Amino acid sequence: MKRLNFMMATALAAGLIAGAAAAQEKVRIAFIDPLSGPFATTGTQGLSIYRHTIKELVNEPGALLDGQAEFEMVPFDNKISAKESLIQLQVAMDQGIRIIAQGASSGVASALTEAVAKHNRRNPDDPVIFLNHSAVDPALTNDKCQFWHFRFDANADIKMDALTDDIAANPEIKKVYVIGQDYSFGKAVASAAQRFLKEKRPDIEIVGNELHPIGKVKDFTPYARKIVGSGADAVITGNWGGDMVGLGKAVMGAGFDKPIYTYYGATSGITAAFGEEGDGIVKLVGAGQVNPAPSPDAQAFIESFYESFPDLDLGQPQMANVAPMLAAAINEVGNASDIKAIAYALEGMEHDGILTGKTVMRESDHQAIQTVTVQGQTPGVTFEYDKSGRGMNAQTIVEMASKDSATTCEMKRP
Amino acid sequence: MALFLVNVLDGFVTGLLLFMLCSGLTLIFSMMGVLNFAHASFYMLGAYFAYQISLVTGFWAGLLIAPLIVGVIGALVERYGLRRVHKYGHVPELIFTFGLALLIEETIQFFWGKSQLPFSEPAALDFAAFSIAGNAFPAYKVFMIAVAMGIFLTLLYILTKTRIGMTIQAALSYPETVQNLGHNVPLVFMCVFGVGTAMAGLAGVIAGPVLGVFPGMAVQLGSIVFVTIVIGGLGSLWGALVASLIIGWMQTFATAYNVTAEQVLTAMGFTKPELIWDHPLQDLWTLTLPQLGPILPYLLMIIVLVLRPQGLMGNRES
Amino acid sequence: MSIASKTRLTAGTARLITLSSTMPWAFAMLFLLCLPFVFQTSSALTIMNQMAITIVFALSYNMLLGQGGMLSFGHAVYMGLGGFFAMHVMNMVEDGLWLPLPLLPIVGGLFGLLFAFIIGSFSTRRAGTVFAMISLGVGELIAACSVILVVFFGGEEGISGDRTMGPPVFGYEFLSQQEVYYLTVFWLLLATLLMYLFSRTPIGRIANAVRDNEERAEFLGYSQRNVRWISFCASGFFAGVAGSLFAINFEILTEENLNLATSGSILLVTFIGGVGFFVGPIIGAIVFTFLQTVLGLHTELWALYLGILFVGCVMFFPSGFAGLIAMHRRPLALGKLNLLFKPYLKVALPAITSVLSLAAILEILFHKRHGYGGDHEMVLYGISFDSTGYHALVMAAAIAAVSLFLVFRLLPEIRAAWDNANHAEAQA
Amino acid sequence: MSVPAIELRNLEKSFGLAKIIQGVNLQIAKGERHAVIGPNGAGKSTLFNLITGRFAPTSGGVFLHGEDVTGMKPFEINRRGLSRSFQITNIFPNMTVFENIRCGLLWTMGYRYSFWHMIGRQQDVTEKAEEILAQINLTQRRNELAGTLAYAEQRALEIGITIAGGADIILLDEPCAGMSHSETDLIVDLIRNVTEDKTLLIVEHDMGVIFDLADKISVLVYGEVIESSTPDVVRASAKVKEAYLGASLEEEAV
Repeated sequence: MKRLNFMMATALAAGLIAGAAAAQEKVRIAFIDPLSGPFATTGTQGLSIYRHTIKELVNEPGALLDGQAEFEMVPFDNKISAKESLIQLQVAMDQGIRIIAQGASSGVASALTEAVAKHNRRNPDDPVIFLNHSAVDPALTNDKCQFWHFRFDANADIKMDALTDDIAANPEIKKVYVIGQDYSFGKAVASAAQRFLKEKRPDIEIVGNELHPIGKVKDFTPYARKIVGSGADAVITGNWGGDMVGLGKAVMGAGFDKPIYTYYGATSGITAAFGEEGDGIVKLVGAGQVNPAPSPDAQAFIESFYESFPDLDLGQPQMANVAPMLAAAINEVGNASDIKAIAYALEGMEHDGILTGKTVMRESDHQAIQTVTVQGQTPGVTFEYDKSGRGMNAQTIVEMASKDSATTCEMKRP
Repeated sequence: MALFLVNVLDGFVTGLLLFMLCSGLTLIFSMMGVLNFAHASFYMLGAYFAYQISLVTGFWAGLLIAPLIVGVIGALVERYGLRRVHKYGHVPELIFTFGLALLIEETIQFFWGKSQLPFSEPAALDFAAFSIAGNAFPAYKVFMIAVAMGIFLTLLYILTKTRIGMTIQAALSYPETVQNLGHNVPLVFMCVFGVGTAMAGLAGVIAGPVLGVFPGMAVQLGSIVFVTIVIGGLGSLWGALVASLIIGWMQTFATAYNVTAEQVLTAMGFTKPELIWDHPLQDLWTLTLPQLGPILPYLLMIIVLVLRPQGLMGNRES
Repeated sequence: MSIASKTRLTAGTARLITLSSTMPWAFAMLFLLCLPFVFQTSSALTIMNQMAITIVFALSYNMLLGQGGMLSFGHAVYMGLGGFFAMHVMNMVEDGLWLPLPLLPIVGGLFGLLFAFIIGSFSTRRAGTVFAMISLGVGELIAACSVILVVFFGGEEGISGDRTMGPPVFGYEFLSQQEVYYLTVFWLLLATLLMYLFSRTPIGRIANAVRDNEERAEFLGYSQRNVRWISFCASGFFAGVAGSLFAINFEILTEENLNLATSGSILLVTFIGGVGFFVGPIIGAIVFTFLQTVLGLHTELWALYLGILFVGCVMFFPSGFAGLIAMHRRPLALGKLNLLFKPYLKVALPAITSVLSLAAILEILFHKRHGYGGDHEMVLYGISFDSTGYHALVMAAAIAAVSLFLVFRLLPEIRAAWDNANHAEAQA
Repeated sequence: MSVPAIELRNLEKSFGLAKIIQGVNLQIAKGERHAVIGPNGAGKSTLFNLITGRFAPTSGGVFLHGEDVTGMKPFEINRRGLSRSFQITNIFPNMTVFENIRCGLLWTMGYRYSFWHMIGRQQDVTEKAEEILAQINLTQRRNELAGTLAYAEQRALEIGITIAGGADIILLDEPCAGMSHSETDLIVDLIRNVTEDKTLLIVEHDMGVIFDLADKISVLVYGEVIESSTPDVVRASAKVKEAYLGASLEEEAV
């Protein structure tokens, strides 16, 4: 309990310092993601990208309130648990933090967005804003959308739109096998794949559409057998983590040598695990790109990231937009404490993303519209993943992807 | 038909791999009465050690050395951990091994981090041994079968043809006689635990390249191993073999064939509701056999335990 | 059911409600009522609520392990199912069902009871390994179902609700964390009292008898299976209460409320606290929640420390923290507790130093290996240093060596003092 | 003659190929003190286990007061008024002496699976338990853990638990095993005391105890009753002498 006292004291002290409006105001952002447990790599990588972006694009150039203020990331370990996330949210709010960032797991994101909505409804004078940097379940900006949630990553539908562009352009693909984890995101990927393929290439036959239990499959060989047996020309999967590695290795091990389209088939040890076998086969759809760097500025930005964090990868380019866009919103409002005004400022904001090209935070559903790329695993790229001698190289680039896509969001504004 | 054959082979590999774990676990349980919850953790240790060794010396040295190290660690755990807890009874022993499993997982993360490690099969075996209707069967899996069969035959030989084997067999059937063997019982226990864990370690080494080396690999396999020996019958080596193969095939075939509840229900004369996504029974209609695959062993275990608590081939109740 | 014992208590002979038996309860109540005045932040309240829920859950678990001798690897099932049903009822309240929020735990408890009744009908036939394995199987089964049966369990996102939609109770709508805290504390006290009283009923005592010697109990007219089954149902009820409290506090339930990790951690909680004592799980829950949430804020290695603590506990003090405290009852009764103060104080400093420095070694090693790339600066115990060199490591190792040496030097003295304090005649 | 308290009809029990009990017929009248003697391995404990439901017989029947209880579970048989003690001390080691006795009382005093009574507040149970404690001379040890008692005290407690429930048929399996002479005398007095007006079936090796206590004696050899009569008859029986001595000699030869 002593620790709690201490926390209260620090929170109080922080409040006092903020009140005194020192020359170097710290605007703190709570980073609530897994920093221990099986998904710690994801969280650590995300935190590093934030820290790098803040240093390079906001604090050092003095881009926040004319250099009067600085961003600071405060990490909170949610152990990828909804319950822990809610506790950490409370802790963060007690420390006076009103800007929350999270991204790993749509399940946690959905718990957080609900909790934030509830808090803001119960405390309308003291709202909290939730910046979602990588949870891509479409529901978050459709049925579950709410004013205080902003998504900076392209959602699963947008990514599938770009992914199917790539497939549509390849006349050799006649049969596609869709496989994913049995939960909301996997289902979203599967239904989007069906929808877009039907629309773009009605001649393509979906020879398999399958969901497997999440995190429970020890050996993907039987699935791989089915995929090979179906005669598919391409595989689409939303799998991540161990399920991605297991599926990829099994499919390639069963002799499959055609494209495997993935959402999360790179970095965090996955590229290294696939190794040479995955070159030319594993594709990844994602926002922005690192190879080739889209601009000299981006090149320098990525280089300095790898200098600072040689053991990590810049795996989520869209995360580099969060801090600059937030800074722009705060600059527009003129202070960092009027959260409601900041949220309004973020709505519809246009931004020149360092790795994602022209980026717009769509007003209707708070979904960022940006460049989405389909990348292929390639040996000898400039910025490699997992120090494995290979990385992802952009092949199909779609600017302002799905900018006119429909949304079911009925945003209620305070 | 071709796919069926491939699945038979794949299921066989899975089953044999499971058996390598189960045989050690059964041996330990039969002799010492300890259900080693941490058994899969020793499997994980085997894979991690082999990876680390393979970085220096290549795969083959790892295959030999890693199980030895795991065995020694196992023996030490028995000597300085289990033996200490033994006097408090079986439940604390079980709890001790449960804690050990947690500790091993955390320790591995401490040293090797949380990501998947790039541990792959040796280049010498990295080719397709044969292929059935376009489905490649990797040479490495042939090797896995060979190793597992080798282990099984060795075990069979030792148990049926050697003196120490006879003693162990006697102990399997009549645990109370262990005390009267006239051997140094604590030493026998230590060796059995060491050998059992070394076998788990070996299973880890050969499974690592196929199933992946990551901190969750023990948890993923842990409970299924218990389920297997419980189904087979605690203390029965043959039961462990039979149950391992049953589970190997059951899981492979459950994933291989897309039988859906919709097919079954339609065949039974029900009609699928139009608006399935809002229907209260949507889950029932959308259920598929591959979805159920991973829970089938647990279902089987509960059924076996309710109908035949001593397991399929067990002859004593715990 | 347990309500019955409560009414009996109040209606029963008043003279047996003595001052000494009600004092601890009154004190606990007063203490819990005052806590929010000390810890006012909502995160502190959330953590205290979390502790309260874990206490109820751990006590219900100990009805099985400590009092009934049943080792369960799937107790989260009953808490989780109770919670899920409570959450669904909470959502029905939002749609117009009349049920004041404070009564919700009864709903969850009844569903926990129902499932314990069904599953217990076959799992309690045997104790020991068979029971443990069935509990594991059922646990895995239900956890797996939770991802498949999306309508009920909400898939990976779980289901959520809003506690404030029910009819206000005395004007309270449970908007603030503080109001929720008092609701939780009310149920904590009630559930704890009921579980305590349960251990004093004929069935509670016979559960102990069955745990000690199931065969003998059979020859006294008791069916061991029925005794276990009833304990199991009661335990399921209180687990369901804990689940409902969880639903009220966090307004969300997910697969993690049901899975094996949760079942495993409650075993850990109960064992660390001490299974042989009624207060054991309470101590365990407080220590565990504290370590998990607070230690978790400061180090990534919290789970490793917890694992070490657990294994150490099983090996060296299997009766848990409560057992360590209870060991001092005899010296206290002999009036020789004071003999222990000095040696304890003497060893405290080196012992704490050695624990901290050993932890420091682990932290530095971990930081060297896995620290954010390029981030060589490390802050430990308020000291900031560069973790790349070996200075810090050597220093921590040296401190650890010296303090450990001191601890081992002092051990004989402690042992002597202990023997002395435990023997009535030794002083003479 | 009235219905016998215990009746065994052609009782048989085999373990695998070994026939341990081969067709035992026995009638024990109400209020009788009946002893079973026989050489080691004659099947005395097995017979007890068959009567009390610990094992199910291979064939034949067990009747209590004329009611067929064959194949019933121990607790069901206990509820019909039969209680037993064990050769190897079988108590609740982690509970106090007082609680041990109380456990023996609860079922028959009607508390059964009750969770609506506070046990400490049930005067009738407490008084009865104290009474039995006094009877077995363990009042002094009342609050000690049963597991910490001396051997003889544990044996006394075992008997205390057995008789606590007020069963009218008591089976005692070698109550005096491993006791000194003075301790044995105390136990025999105790047994005589507590089984007043009850049916007693006892297995014992100490012949002094047997002839002191029993109204009738049955001799069990290799799973068969070769004689069942009054002590005097048994003492004089040549058949018993032969079988008993023969068996003893064989035993020694092994």
